Amino acid sequence: MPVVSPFVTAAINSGLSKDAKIALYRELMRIRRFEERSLRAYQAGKIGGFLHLYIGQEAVAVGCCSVMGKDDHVITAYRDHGHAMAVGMDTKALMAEVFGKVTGCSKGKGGSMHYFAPEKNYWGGHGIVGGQIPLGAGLAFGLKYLKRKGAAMAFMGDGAVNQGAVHEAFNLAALWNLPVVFVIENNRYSMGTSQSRSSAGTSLAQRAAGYSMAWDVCNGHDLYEVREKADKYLTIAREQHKPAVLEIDTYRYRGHSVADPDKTYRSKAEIEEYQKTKDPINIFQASLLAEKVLTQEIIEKIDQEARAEADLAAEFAEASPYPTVEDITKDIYWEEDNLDKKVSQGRIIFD
Amino acid sequence: MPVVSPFVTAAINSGLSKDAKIALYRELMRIRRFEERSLRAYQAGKIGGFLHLYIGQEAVAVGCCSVMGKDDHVITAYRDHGHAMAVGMDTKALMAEVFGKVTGCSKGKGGSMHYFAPEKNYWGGHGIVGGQIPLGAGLAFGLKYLKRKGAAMAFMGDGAVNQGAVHEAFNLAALWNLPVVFVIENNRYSMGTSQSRSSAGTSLAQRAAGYSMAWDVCNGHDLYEVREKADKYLTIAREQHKPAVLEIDTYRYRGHSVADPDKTYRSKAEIEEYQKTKDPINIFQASLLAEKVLTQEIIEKIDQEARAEADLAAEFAEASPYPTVEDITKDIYWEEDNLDKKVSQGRIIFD
Amino acid sequence: MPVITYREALNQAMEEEMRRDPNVLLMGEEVGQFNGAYKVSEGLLDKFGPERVIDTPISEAGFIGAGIGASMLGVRPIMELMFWSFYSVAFDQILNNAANVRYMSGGQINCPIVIRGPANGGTNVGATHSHTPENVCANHPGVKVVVPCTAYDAKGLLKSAIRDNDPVMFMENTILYNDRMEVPEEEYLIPLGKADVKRVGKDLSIIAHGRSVIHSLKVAEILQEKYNISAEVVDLRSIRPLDEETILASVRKTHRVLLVEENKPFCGVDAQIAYIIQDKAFDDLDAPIKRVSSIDAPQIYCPPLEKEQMPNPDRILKAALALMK
Amino acid sequence: MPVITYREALNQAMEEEMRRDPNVLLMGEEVGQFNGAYKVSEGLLDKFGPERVIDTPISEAGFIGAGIGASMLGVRPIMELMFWSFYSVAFDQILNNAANVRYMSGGQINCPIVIRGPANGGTNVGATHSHTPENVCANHPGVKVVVPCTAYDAKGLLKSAIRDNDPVMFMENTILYNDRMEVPEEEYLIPLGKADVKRVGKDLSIIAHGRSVIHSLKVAEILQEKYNISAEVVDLRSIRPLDEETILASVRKTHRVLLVEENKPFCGVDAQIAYIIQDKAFDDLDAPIKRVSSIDAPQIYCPPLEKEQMPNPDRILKAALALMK
Ligand SMILES: Cc1ncc(C[n+]2csc(CCOP(=O)(O)OP(=O)(O)O)c2C)c(N)n1
Ligand SMILES: Cc1ncc(C[n+]2csc(CCOP(=O)(O)OP(=O)(O)O)c2C)c(N)n1
Ligand SMILES: [Mg+2]
Ligand SMILES: [Mg+2]
Repeated sequence: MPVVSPFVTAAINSGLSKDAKIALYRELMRIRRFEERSLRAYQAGKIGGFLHLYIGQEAVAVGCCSVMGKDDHVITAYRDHGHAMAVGMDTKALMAEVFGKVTGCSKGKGGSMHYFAPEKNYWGGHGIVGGQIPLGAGLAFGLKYLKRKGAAMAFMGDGAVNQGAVHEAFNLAALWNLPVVFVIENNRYSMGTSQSRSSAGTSLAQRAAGYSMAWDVCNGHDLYEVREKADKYLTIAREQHKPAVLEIDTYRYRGHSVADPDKTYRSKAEIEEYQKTKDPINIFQASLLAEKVLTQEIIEKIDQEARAEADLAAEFAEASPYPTVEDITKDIYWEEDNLDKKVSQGRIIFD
Repeated sequence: MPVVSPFVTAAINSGLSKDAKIALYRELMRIRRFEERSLRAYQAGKIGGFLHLYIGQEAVAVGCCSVMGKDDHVITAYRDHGHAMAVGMDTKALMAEVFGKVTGCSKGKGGSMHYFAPEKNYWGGHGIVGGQIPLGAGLAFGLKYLKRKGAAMAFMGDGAVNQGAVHEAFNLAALWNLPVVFVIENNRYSMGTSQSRSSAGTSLAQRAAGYSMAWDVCNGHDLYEVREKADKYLTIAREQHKPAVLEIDTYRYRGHSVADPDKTYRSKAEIEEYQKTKDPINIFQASLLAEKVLTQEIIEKIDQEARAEADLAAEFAEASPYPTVEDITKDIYWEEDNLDKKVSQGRIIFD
Repeated sequence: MPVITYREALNQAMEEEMRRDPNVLLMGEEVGQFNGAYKVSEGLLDKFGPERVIDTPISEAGFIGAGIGASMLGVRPIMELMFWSFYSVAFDQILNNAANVRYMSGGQINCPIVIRGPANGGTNVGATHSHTPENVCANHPGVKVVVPCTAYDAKGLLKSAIRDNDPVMFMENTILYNDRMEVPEEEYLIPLGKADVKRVGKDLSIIAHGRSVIHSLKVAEILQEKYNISAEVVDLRSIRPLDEETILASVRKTHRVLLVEENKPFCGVDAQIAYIIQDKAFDDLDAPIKRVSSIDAPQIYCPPLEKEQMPNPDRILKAALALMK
Repeated sequence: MPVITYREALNQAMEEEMRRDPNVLLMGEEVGQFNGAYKVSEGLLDKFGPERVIDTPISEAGFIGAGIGASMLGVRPIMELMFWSFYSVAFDQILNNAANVRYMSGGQINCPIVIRGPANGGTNVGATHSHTPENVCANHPGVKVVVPCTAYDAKGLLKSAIRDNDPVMFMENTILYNDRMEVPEEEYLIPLGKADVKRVGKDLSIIAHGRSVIHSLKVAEILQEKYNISAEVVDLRSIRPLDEETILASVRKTHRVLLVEENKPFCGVDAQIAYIIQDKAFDDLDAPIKRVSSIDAPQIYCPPLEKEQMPNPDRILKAALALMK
């Protein structure tokens, strides 16, 4: 592959200013450093449950979310930190969430898998594989019903395509012409299962053909290409109310979650090969250096800032209080949280 | 279409003796008369719940089941009378079942939707749309695991392909090379919903392509063609352990179930057109007449016998007793029905 | 006052709410062109058009999930399950996504969806089509569960459910669809969580929900006429929220309790009611709380036996008399 | 006697049964090459090969349905759910097909399948991954439900479950996987439906299942040492079938009952147990039956609060002391 991606000249990329390109680079770095920092916090016992790191996949979320308009919406699975940052959520609230603190983006109730920011059109963070995909179709349906502009992107992993709910949502989206782009982040494994051991067929995206839905495959290590493809299908979704399935090839360097010993299903050499030749940050950095957009100085500065931001987020999280025992039974029902507007009667929380 | 189907010369058909052809014709007639008789019983208040008649679709079950070997297995949905007869179940037990009698094939516990005859490799009769399809894949899996010969046929309607469980079973069958033929009986409607209002894509069967699974479409009004196609894919399944999806075009003359007023979604003219030009019994009869296999006399005799058999079944059903209140809690657990072999303790039925 | 059926009451509730609020829509299998498998949505397609009365493929997980997703944006979907039994294929969407999304987001999202349809046995449709999942749903904090048994209640409760900002599981009964009664023409709402004492009595509390209330009322008549026993019949109407006060007030008056429901007994709603009563009115009980539920087997097809399997006046009467001994 | 973990006990049970009967297989996500998400199946792929230890796609409805279909033919599949929570996407296959097929066929078919995996909270995995569906499953006649809390019980019960000709829902606990105890080398079986009095006492019956038993045993120690209260701890082990006799014998001895379970309270298993006790031992009760369950909210992520949400020694002790006042 040439140092500078052929997609640099695509319309969506050719208009990017130097600053805009640097900003994209900064997003990639911020995510990587945030993930590394949260891994250290996990190792220090600050985080419970699962932690599914996004390291290696950054160009997917950054690429896709960078072409979102203000009316576009996102929903994803449990590997959701990258998307949350890419839509602009505050890292302090993100780190506080995995620490289980009340200052977290879900008040410490959701954890790593359940980041939400509806005011940023970010609808989570969902733990049941494939379960978010009908919701994503529903966001698109809602936009159309409410005659609002915009489209939805619904992200899932390569393993998720084998869930029935995904197939039902594909059919609905195609049948009803919903403005939704289903994005398959194909990092080659669902936990320890490679695509060939989980999924029949020649590619995952081409299952869309069964519903006469557009589909495409994309190199997810190249931020420019991700932007071009995501923009193409988002634009079609927005303007023509036509859904699509976009499969983006990517890779995760870390285990499925931090608890995954990561020894049974792939070789170290495979991981190293990806890191050496396909790292999305390295590739974009090399391109921006060749394009004379980045300098070593800027690279260094961005890295420092990204690390500092992640550290600051961890300090904020650390210093924040936990929710209280009373908080356990809040945020269940809208009505109980809005007692001034409550009309129901009777008891709703039991013991 | 010529009077004699071009498929008459297919290997599976060319070897048919006169008697064998007459026997096939008899099967078609027996199903039609049984269904008509059960409709009358329903109208007379003898039958509760649903009654999904198979009238118009007879060539599908008869064609497919006539090419089964003794090691092949069948499972289907709630519109299951035709298949039950085609695998050789006794019409007395079938009619008794819809009457809710203890002499029914499921002891009056299953009703019209739940005919079973495991000794005939007939695994039901299932009420949840699409829910039987993973079971069908499992029958095929079981055959392979047990190193038994044979293959499974799993029938569903055109509406069922939009259930997630169907898609999951398709992927498993293709991924694991299971000996199963998924048969879509496309009678153009799922209740009142036409295929174009329920299913995106150019055909239902071609969704199989997404799993690199073989697929085909077949004229279900032509018994010879059904036999040829079913045999082809069953043979491949048996011999090569390769699954397929076979979509068979057919039509139901009656409402979805007897309770369906059948007024909102299709015209009388459409039904009449099918009856006039595509009735599977008429078509096969005409062919056999042209082939000089049938005579008016034989036709008349078969019809009389089929009517008599259906009447006899109804008389048998009428005369049979209901199960008792004590029977309600039998047949739930194997262990409770085999007390001599029971090892569990404690209470298992509550009040 | 006009006399209308339970079916018409539901239909009116939907029509009125759809007129009131353009964000309300109806979605489900056969709700539009077919006018509803049980005709509950009859005429709504004509009145509101295919954008608001939406026929779906047989994809309960897909379309209910889509309804939940749309509700997060502010749409207020009424989702018809042709049978509540089919929640089995949409369980995850309903009881993970709808029930939990508010909580997992720290209260940022709400999900104003109504999932409605019939949940009952008694029509000989067998084991897979006869579920009464009010217990299973109400086990999940995050949802509300309503089970009306009269046209009046059905209308007032459905209207409240549609206006509710939380997910409401609304369980109807095909056998009641044709039941007729007077229902006012003027608009009214019945709040969720308010039980209804459908018959006042002093010797025995029969606490029930759904069609079991109708049976219980018949039995109460017989008890009065034949045995001079005055039974109070409490209709829960809403399972979650639950009107504990009305339940306990009745128990404190009568000191004897018979719980009646159509569910299978193990962990049915009435197990929970029994726990609550013995917990909060222990000293008021003169005898153990008794239950009549469906006989504990998958739903049988056989028409005369299905009647026996379910709570029916005979079985309820017998239990009541045994309890009064 | 060798000391082994709960995890090893399960592993041994599967290995022994797979050796005994070639029709037994193990199927699930990551059970083979990955050695199990929780390593319960460690080594089995090596021992039995990929034909009998089968990795599946993430298609719970599909592969559990396939297991049920195969079981109808005489295969005896052990199906691993990575979390029992994922039954939400296979609900129909489990609780319609497996639970009902024997009944609907008039007893012609049986379904010797075991569905097993962890069903617990306490590991901060949030609302969608922390279900304890023993109540929901046991509501459905046709299935059996087992919840072991020690290595000894886990092994003996799993072996029985695998030999059982009915569908058995077998619910484990990730937090117990590392718990160690002595387990005999010789083969043994524990019948389903037999509770175990894990501590004999006379003043109070604590009836529990799953990890709540472990907490209850700790509390019983404290009650004895600090408060001179002698608590009996009954471990149900099996929810359906249920050992009513052992429950009732304990109640008749102590006259006071505390029920502990990890489920959400509304229609939890303990609601049913409470009903049964007050029904059959009404006059033996000196006080209302009390319960400790999880605090009634979707499972919270926040690690310290999740501890509080669930039954824990503090909450159980408090409830026990209140009950003894
Ligand atoms: C229905 C369901 N089954 C299983 C799981 C457990 N699980 C969580 S993530 C995962 C793998 C998913 O892989 P993929 O879709 O490729 O996404 P990735 O983790 O690679 O981003 C599995 C099996 C789950 N959360 N939900
Ligand atoms: C999961 C589920 N949803 C809905 C139904 C109700 N239902 C029964 S049959 C049917 C139509 C099925 O149509 P199709 O698959 O084309 O089969 P056909 O009736 O035409 O033979 C519907 C919606 C059901 N039984 N199960
Ligand atoms: Mg993956
Ligand atoms: Mg059809």
